[in-house]
Formats: sequence, C-alpha cells, structure tokens
Amino acid sequence: MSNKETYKLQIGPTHPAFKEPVRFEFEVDGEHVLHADIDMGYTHRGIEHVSKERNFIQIIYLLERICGICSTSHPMAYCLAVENAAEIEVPARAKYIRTIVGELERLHSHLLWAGVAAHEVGFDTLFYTTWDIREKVMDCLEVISGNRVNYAMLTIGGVRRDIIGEVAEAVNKTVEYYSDLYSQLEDIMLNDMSLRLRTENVGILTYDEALKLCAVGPTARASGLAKDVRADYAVNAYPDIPWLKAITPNDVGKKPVGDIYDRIVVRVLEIKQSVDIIRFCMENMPGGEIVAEPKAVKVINQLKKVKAHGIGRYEGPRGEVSHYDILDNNECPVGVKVKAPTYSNIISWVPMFRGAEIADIPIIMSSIDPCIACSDRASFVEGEGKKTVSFGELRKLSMEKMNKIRRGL
Amino acid sequence: MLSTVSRIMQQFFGRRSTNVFPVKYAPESVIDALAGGDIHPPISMPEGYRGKLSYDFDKCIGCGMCLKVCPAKALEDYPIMDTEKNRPSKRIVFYRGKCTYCEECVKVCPVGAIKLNPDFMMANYEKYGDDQIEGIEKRREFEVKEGQ
Amino acid sequence: MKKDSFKYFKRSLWAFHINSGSCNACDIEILAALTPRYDAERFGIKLVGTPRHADVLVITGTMTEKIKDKVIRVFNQVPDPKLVMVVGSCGISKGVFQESYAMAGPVDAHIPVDVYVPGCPPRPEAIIYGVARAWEKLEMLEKGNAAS
Amino acid sequence: MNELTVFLIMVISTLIGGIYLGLLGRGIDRKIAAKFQSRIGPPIRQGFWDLKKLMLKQTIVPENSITWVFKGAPLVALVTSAMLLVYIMVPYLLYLTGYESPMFAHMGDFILVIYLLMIPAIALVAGGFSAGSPLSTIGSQREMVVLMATELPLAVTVIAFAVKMSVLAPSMPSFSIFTAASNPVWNGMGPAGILGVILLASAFLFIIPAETGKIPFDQAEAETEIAEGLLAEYSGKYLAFFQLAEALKSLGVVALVVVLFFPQGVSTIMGGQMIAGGINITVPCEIMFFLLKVSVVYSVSISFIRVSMARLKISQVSKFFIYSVSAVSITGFILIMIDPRIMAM
Repeated sequence: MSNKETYKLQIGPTHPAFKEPVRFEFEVDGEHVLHADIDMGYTHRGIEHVSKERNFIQIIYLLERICGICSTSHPMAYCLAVENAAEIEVPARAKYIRTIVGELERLHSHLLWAGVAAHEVGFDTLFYTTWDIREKVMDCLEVISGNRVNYAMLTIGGVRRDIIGEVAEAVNKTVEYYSDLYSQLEDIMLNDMSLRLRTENVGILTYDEALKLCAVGPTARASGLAKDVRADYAVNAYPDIPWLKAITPNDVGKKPVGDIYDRIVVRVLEIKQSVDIIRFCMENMPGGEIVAEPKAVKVINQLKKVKAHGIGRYEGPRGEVSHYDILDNNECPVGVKVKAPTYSNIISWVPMFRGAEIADIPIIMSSIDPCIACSDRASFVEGEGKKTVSFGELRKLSMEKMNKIRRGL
Repeated sequence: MLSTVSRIMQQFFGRRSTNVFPVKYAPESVIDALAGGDIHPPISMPEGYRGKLSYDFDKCIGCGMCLKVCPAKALEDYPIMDTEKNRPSKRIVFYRGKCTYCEECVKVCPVGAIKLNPDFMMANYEKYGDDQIEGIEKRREFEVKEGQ
Repeated sequence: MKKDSFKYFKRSLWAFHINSGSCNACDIEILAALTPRYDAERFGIKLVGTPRHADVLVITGTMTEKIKDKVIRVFNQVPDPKLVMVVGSCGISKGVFQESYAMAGPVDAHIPVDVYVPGCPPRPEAIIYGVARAWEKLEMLEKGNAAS
Repeated sequence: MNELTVFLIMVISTLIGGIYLGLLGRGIDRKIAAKFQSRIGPPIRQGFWDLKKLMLKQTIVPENSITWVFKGAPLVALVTSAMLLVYIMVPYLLYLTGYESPMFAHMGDFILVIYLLMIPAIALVAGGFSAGSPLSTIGSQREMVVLMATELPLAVTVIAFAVKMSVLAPSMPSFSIFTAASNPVWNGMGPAGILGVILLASAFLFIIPAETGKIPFDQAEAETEIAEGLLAEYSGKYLAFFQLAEALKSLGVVALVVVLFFPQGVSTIMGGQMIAGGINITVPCEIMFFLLKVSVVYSVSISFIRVSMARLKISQVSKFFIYSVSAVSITGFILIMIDPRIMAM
C-alpha cells in the first residue's frame, strides 16, 4: 500500500458486528484509521416525547424498553427520580430486592459483553462459553420476574415481586454456581494469549482523557478513574455494604493503561463483585413490605398531587444512568429527561480510534459496551441529515429550553 | 492459553449443554432431519412466567382499569349490553401482537379476569389473525347479536 | 422464483439480522438462540454477515423513520426466494411506542412479512418455533405449488 | 490396462470423491467445532444441503462490478482447486496402488503445486476487487497479504523436501510428489533431521488454516469486521462455486500435508499385502487409512485451531508468518541439511 491515497469506508447501519444500527464513516489509509465520523439516530424512537402522554405507571414499561440489556437501570433511575420528587419512602426489603435484581442484571450484562467482545475478535468458542454460562443468570431472573429480559420488577415505591421461598433458593443456587465458576472464567478471560494479542494496547483512553471526556462506568474505571454511583451515593442497599468500592485495574495489581484489556479486567472483577453483593443482600435482607403502595391507581392519584422535580441516578452495567423528572399536578410527567451511560461514553471513541486498524474497529466499538438504543437523541426524518451546531448555539438552545421548563412550572 | 484449551477439552468430553427443544413443535417432515429426534419439552417454565394472556369473559365486570394502565394499548374495549342489569357495559379484546407482557393489567384487575399463562409459542403468519386476538369470538358473538 | 428451493430451506436457512430501531432485547434473544443451550445451528440455521447470502431476514424493532429506507434496501438485496420474519411486538404493531413521531409504522407496512413472532421479547425457543412455523408455511407453499 | 485409461479413471474418481469428501469434511468440521463448543451442531450432510440451496437461489451481479471478472473468478477458483486436488492425489494413488510406469514418475511437481495453491486465492482476490464494494476491496488486500506471508515457509519446506529427496532417491526426480510419497521423509535421518521434519510439520499446522482461510487467519472474510469481506457481494451459484472450491482446496492442502509428512501406507506399516478371505484388500485398506490420516490432520489443524483462537490482525498475521513460522521452517530446513547422514552424501 505504497500510494498515500485515502478512501472512505462506511460501516453500518446494518453491519454484522454491531447489533444496533449506527453508521461510521472512517477515513482509511490501507488498514489504518485516520479519522472517524459517527452518524447516529437510527434507533431514535421519541421516548421522552411519548412519555409525556403516559401515566406514571405506564412510563416504567416504556422506559424499560429504552434498552433491553440494561432494562432495570432505566426504570430504576426513573423510579428513584419520581420517589425523590414525591418523597415516597421505599421499604427496606424493596431496596434489597432492587439491589439483587440490579446486580443480577449487571452479571448478565457483563457476561453478554464478554461474549460479544469475543465474537468481535472471532473467538466464537469464548462467545458460546460465556453465553452458556450466562443462561444460568437468565434462568434465575426468569424465576424472579417471569421474563428473561424485560423484568418489570420495579414500580414506584418498591418492587412487584418478592424474593421468597423457591425463588430465594434459585438466587442462592445462582450465587453458588458463579462463585464456583469464577476462577475458571477469570483465567480464560484474562490469560488467553490470542485474546491478549488483540486487546492489549488497543483503543487506549488515558486517565486525563477519561476525566476530560466525562467517561462513566467500566470505561472510566479501566482508565483508573475510580467513580461508581453505587459507592459514591446512597442508592438502594449499597450504603449498607461496608466493603463496596469502585473497581479499577489496580485491584489486580495492574497499573491502569486504559486499553481494552483493562476494560476486560474491570468487567471480570465486577462479575465477582456482583456475586458478592448478591450474597450479602440475600444474607442480610430485612423483612417487611415490598412496596409502599401496591395499588397502581392509588399511586397515580397520589403523584397527581405532586408538583416538584426529582433526580434519580443509578449505576447501570455500562455506567451512570440519570433521570430527571418534572411532576406538575398531572397524570403524566411534564418532562422526562434521560441520560444514558453510552451518551457520555460515545465521545471517548474518538481518542480510542486514533491510530487503530480496521480490524480493531469492532472490538474498540464494543469495548465501551455501547447501547445505541439508549443514546439516540434525535433523528433527521427529512432533508440532508447533517447540521453542525456550535457550542454557543447549543448553550443558547439549552438555556431557552431550561427557561421554558421553569416558566411552565 | 492452557486454561482455554482445558475448557475446550472439558466441553468436548463433557455433557453438551443443548436442550433439544422444539422437536415436538416442528412440522412432521422436519422431525427426521432434526438432531437427536427425542421429544423434549422446552426448558422448564418457572411459575409466574409472563406469557400468553387469557381473558375470562364471564368474570369481567367491565371496569376498564386494565385499559388505563396498559402501556402499549394492547387492549381494546367494546361496549355490550349487560342483560342482567340491563345497562351498557364494557368488555375487552386483547391483541397479542401489541402486548408487552408487563402483567400490569393482571395486577390491576379487581376480579382476576385476566391471567398470563406460561405458554409462549405464539408465532404465526397473520398479525391480527383470530388466534392472535384474545376474546375475538365473544366480540363476534355480540356483534352478530347487535346486528339482529 | 423457483419453488423447488423451498425444500432446501428446511435444511439450510441462512439468516440476516436487521435491527430497525429495537431495544436490543429481541436481538440478544436471537443471539441466545444460537448459543449452546438452544443451538439453532443444528437445524442448519446460520447467521450470515451480508444480505447477499441470506435466505431469511430477521427484523427486530419498530422501523424508525431514519432506518426505513435502509431496511427496504437490504430487503431488495436479498436474492429470491426469501422469507421475512418479524421478531418482537414492536415490529409487529409498534408495541409500546404507539404515537411516537419517529416511527414509520410497523414493518409490514413497508415490506411483506411471512412470520410474526410476538413477545416482548420472545424467548429463544419461541424464535426457533417461529422458524418451525416458517418451514410449515414453506411446506404449504410447496404443496400448493404441486397442486396447481 | 492402458496408462491413459488408468490416468482418466483416477482423475475422475478423485474429482467425484473429492467433491463428496470435501463437502462431507465441511460438515464434519462444523460438527467437531460444535462439539468443542458444547453444542450439537449441524448434521454432517449440512454442506450438501447448503450447496444445493445456493445453486437454486437467485444470483445477483452488482451493477458497478466488472462483470466478466466477477463471473469468471468463481469458475477459475473451482477449476484450479479441483486441479490441485487431482494433481496431489493422482500420484499418491498411483503410489498406493503400486502402479509404476515411467510416464507417471514426474507427476506432481512441487513448484506447480505451490502455484496451484495460489491461483484459487488470486481468483478470490480478483473477484473481490471486481465486486466494486469497499469491504470486498479490503478483503482482497488482506487475502493478498496472507497469500504473500505464507509463501516463504511454503517454499522453504518444498526446497527442504527436494534436497532430502535428491539424497534419498537420487534416481528419481527430486521435486515430484510421487518420489516424496514412495520415500517417506522420516527415513534415513538422524535425530537432528527428525527434529527438522517435526519443525516443518508444525509450521504446516499454521499454513493449513492460512491457506484455507480459517480462523485465526480468516481476515479476508472476517464476518464481524468487513462483513464476509471478498465474498460480500457474491450470492447464489457463484457463492456455491467458491464454497465448493474452498472445500476442495482444504481437502487438497490437507492431503498434501499427509502425502508429504505421513505417506506410509498400511502395507508398509504391516509389512506386506493385506489379505482377507483370499481377496487382496490392500488398496481399499490403503485408501481408508489415508482418509483416516486426512481426517485427523483436518480436525487438528482446521477444527481445533479454529475453535481455540481469536482472529489475528492482519499486521499480526504478516509478522507471525514472516518471523515466527519462517524462522521455524528455516530452522527445520537447516537441521535437515546439517543432518550427518545427509552431509555424508
């Protein structure tokens, strides 16, 4: 490839490596990426708009379908936000059940990610193995909630199903299974030679860049940035756990580089952490009610009388999810604002793609565990589909929007 | 590297994890082609699985609460004349293709007329075919009566 | 279109998966159907990387305005004979996203659909059952072809 | 029997058997890989069904492709792959059946085999370039890199064999497969030479997946990176041709390894003719034994390596072959050369 002519490579929106529609335009010189451009909006479904026409209970199921993989994180943040606004006290047992479901989801999401990442580098056996292991947690979630993916466990003021009797037994069995299997899994994920060849020193995001670009979740933690909503804020049952802390590669005695291998390390360690948290919760679960108000219609009527703002933040498997809800004496919220973790992490693709090869594109893409469905904010339905908004304009627009919301309240 | 190889070998000599499930449901002619050929049920369904909805027409009192909480508008009401009390009442039909299987209507129903069964085999050729709409026969019945 | 090749579809079905604005739930269940627990490959089902090799288009999601043209284009790239399978309630009827401005309508408003698999999301077994229903349909087509 | 008749019978039986076994091999490969992954996997006859279905499907030729190259490349790949198989198999079959004739002594020239190995790959490259899709173009570039990277170890091995053969059987042509088959390379060698042959064989363990485009060397078709790469635009019967060509080529390459490194037949091992019930069953036994060897090499070098490794990057592939595999094969070559028994000649 002696000639220095570059050409444009379009990847997506229907590409086998990315299960979600997103289009990349890479400027490539031979096998090297010079410049990357992202075109999003293919999965924009106008959820924030639709939610203004739904009542508080319906919104839970709508928000659950923002993303099917982190389908507890969004309702969790929403419920926390509404409870924050309406000052609803959640029973202690419900907090523990929420924690268990959230951690089981993290477990399945991280295993899923490990499989997808392995598939991206062509390591199909690892993909099959991790997904086979993952079936156990899916079964457990199915027993708890009645569905494999969309659990519908949360409701405003608590949870809908209790973990008791046979269900509790199933959870304990799952915990046992993963504690037994963990060392083998860790060995495969962290010590496999061909996987290390593909992931070490690829897609580097340094500590400074992670800080500057506001990366969240495992992406940030892999760069040595110890931030974790579970450890930093009082959410659910997490404050009761004395040993909980944000996991960074330092925990295995490795200096964080911020490459893909570090992200694998963080996620594998988090699998162990999740298992430990579930065990802790099962052992220390208090008794009592599981929901503040079981009648959905009563909850809606109660929330109709509230006029307040609420913020809910929760650490999803991909990073921090935060919801901002505005309640205004109405059956429906006046505003629902969603900030998904991938939304913060997308921009960190830019430093990662610098100097990458074409072969690295899928693994770098999936290394932040992207959820395009979470983070599509706008889409052009007519016209050229490209408009540049400068920082000043953006600031002006958001100030206008904010004023509008304030006046409305 | 060694751990991977040992795991692969374990998988090679160990029990396979596949559940030979849908043999029972495949068309006759295909069964021979399927591996194993044993009749296997699906992986055991947990109690409280949120699957196919079933609706008890006689139990329903027509309060319309389910319509209010359904996030997907999968339920549609149709008015009938309540013969006993001699006043208009409401009944529902339920579109399986619209449902999100959240169980909210089940929780909200005051008389327990709606239930979610653990059955999940729902694939079909028609979007709104008769077996994809719960309660359609009853609705037809009433429409015919009204016509008379 | 050659009807003979339907016979071989039952033995060898290559699927191309399109996400037309879904929430990933159906997508991960489709992938799960390939994993050791369910192992769809034992029926000769394979996920391929390009529409040119595909026999069946597996569409998940709601068909947003922006991706509509792309999906239609992919549909046209698939060589005949082809099947279209819609997985998930929101592809069938927009599901929970009714009244959204960004929706171009259900999938069958734009391309012909052969099999609908309701569920939110359907279990991997339900997806495999959907494929079995597709085979049944092919069988019916074959017989219809022989009769005519 | 007339020499020409024998030749034709062998060619035709090799072709028919090759197509059948090649497709069967694909099925067995998938089944074994599935077993490694704790699954059931497709039926063994899956390869045939896939091919039949592809033959019946519509074939789309992209508008912006160079049509004649696009259509011609699959045929060239198929024909040359078949030729490769015939060219490797016929001399070996001649050796197995013990049919000796001066006409066949020169059959199966190594240099020609190397070229025949290249042509299907080049046809793939041409097809990929002509398809006019950027993904196919990248796939073609990668295929070229893999092709060039494997050339050096392949050539070194062949030269080592030629040198060895010139010593073992000075009266016979050194570059001929017939010679290599009738004089196993392990014979007449000291410990250094044996170690050298083992090194050459282990280099081939990685050359086989590279030549046949299997993980970890399937960069040209990488599904998750460039969407099947140079096959991205092919559909219907042209894809079927490529698949058949690939099946034949895999069988050919594996057969080449068996012929080069493990040519011993049953009769040589058992030390005589195999006779059961008064009928001489040596030839069927030889063929069965040969197939056994092929399937062992196939499942180790293709199936096992495929399931236990991740796909390498193209830069890693070229480094791997140019440094590691070449070093291994050159060391093997040197060891064979300095073997005292060869030095003595």
